Amino acid sequence: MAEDVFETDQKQSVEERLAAEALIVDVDGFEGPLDVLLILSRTQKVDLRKISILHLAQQYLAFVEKAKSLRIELAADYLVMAAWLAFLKSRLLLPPDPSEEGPTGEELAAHLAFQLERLQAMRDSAAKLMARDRLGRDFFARGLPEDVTRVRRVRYTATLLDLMQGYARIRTKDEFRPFVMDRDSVFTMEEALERMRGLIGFAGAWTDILSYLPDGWGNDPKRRRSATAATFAASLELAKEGKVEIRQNGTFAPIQLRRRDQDHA
Amino acid sequence: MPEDIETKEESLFEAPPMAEQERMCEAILFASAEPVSIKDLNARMPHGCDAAEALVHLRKRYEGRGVHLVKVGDAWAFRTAADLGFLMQKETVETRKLSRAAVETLAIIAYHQPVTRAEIEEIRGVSVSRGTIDQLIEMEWIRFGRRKMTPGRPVTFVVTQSFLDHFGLESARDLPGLKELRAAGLLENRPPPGAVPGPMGEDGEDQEDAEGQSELFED
Amino acid sequence: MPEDIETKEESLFEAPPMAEQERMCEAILFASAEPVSIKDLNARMPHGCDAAEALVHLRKRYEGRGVHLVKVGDAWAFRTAADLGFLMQKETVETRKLSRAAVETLAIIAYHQPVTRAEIEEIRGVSVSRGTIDQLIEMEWIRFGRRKMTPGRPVTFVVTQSFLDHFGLESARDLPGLKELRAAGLLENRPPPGAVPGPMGEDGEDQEDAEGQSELFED
Repeated sequence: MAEDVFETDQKQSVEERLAAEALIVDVDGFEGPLDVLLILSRTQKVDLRKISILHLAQQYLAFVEKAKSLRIELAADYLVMAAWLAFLKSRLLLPPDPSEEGPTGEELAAHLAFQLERLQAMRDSAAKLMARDRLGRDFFARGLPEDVTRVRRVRYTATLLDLMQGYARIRTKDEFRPFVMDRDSVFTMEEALERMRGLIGFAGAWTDILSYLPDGWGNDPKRRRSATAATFAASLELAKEGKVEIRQNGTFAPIQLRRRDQDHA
Repeated sequence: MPEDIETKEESLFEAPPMAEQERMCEAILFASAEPVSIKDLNARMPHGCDAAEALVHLRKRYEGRGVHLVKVGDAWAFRTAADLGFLMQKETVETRKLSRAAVETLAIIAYHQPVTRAEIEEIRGVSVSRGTIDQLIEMEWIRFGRRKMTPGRPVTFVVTQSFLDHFGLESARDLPGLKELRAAGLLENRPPPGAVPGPMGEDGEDQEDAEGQSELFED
Repeated sequence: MPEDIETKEESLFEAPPMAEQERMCEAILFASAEPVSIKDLNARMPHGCDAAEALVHLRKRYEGRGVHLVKVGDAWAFRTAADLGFLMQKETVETRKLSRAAVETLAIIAYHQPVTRAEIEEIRGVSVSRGTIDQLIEMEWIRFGRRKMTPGRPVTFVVTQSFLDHFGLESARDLPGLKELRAAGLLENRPPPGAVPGPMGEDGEDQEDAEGQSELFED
């Protein structure tokens, strides 16, 4: 049987080799040396557990020889296996040398038998698995599933205290300070200008104008906004006076300034 | 599998028992991507089957269950029982504080009802966005009152029973007046804009303020 | 809608009767094409429900029907009875034909999981092409498991819930012939005595394996 497989395979392989100009081709249809061994083992027509590994090794070596004589290039795996089986064969044939280290021929043969049995077991299991009733072929899922709709609801709440404070806020505005501007959070351009005139002498290198914000004005958004606007306006004023140069590399990029030396003016 | 073929071949001569036909209808209707007509059911079931009768039994079997067999046009399908529809949606409720603009508008309506939009704006000193009014109406805290008998006959707003229920008030008249607010300490500290003292906290304020501001630009 | 909320709120104090819980599981599972975990069922049902118990009743109710309640990993799903597959030509999905290498690789992963690529190669005696693994991952039949605690910390492969669903398995423990294979010692990772050629047996991940397997099959 192995011979048959081999005969048909080698024809294909030769054609393939010629066509592809490949030096090495896998023997078509075989899934590696272990697979070849498994197929060869079937000619022994015995339980895999009782297989003669010695006989199998001989069969495999014959297979490789024949491939060589037909000038079929075998993949390296096959040749490595052939070499190893030749070694195993010699181990099995010669009486064990007690001085020699390492596993005995029988141990090696037993492991190979185990590997073959395991591969065969996995193949049988794969077949059983694929033969099971299968989803989409033998049994079916719901054809008309209803999706779970996700509803996100926002519920707004307020307490009576919120309400009264809100009202108080409006009424207070009227009662006590109808036109008073709250200046706590306002930094004026005049203040910024005064601050910057003191600092500008040290600005030899390009510096982000944000570094000129007064201390304590950088965290609160309102104060930062006001201070930034004032500082920017003051910088423009200083530029107009020829005291500084301003640059910005792109939209929203940091705005930088440096002192303009009078001699360049 | 061989049994199936036998069943099929037998069925050329004799229809399967009704219980079996019921199972078949059940499976087909379950797996089908759309409602199936009796004609199609009969075409798919072995020769001699009577889908119409099988469906009568099947429908009965699903009575009171979590899914029902329903007729859709001239076809049939399984559908979730109407009373279990709530299981088909995942609801997430997010509680958010009402914006400052909405709180103030609501407060004005509560204290001054019935009040027109123009009056609200006059009291608040800023325009009131349509969104704010709509939101309060949707929450069922305010509703339209009678039109004012002034030129243009503007609509007025009043608070609702839900409003009173929510805030634990018998009537809007129970809302504390200015004097009481002051006595309660609510008017004593002049609240600078953006930093209301007390339980409202300071963290929420910035974004509330932004909202209040955006209201100005919204419409 | 207000009724639903009431129902839900009531349930904080008392779970609905078991018959009602059964209906709810039935509705949720009918509505989903994918298996739904007990955790998800409990999350969607009113507070205090016990989906696990409801499912026991529900499964019994559908015994012998055209549609069955099946367990898939730790999730549940309704599936049509396999003996009625012949009625479903219309619904049949053409599954891509898997190569022999892919089928074998899949079986090895299922029976030996969690398993490294090197171990798969050792068992097959040939290197595993990337395409094979990719295809199985794409089909959602395998996924990456935990890395092995051996040198190089290689990734492992395990089968997925979709795999169990597709092959009608409650769990990986129910793989056909698993017990016999284990009894015969064929699922052990036996260290090769000395050097064995080829892609087999290059790494010694053996001591780890017993542990890895038990993790999957015994809990």
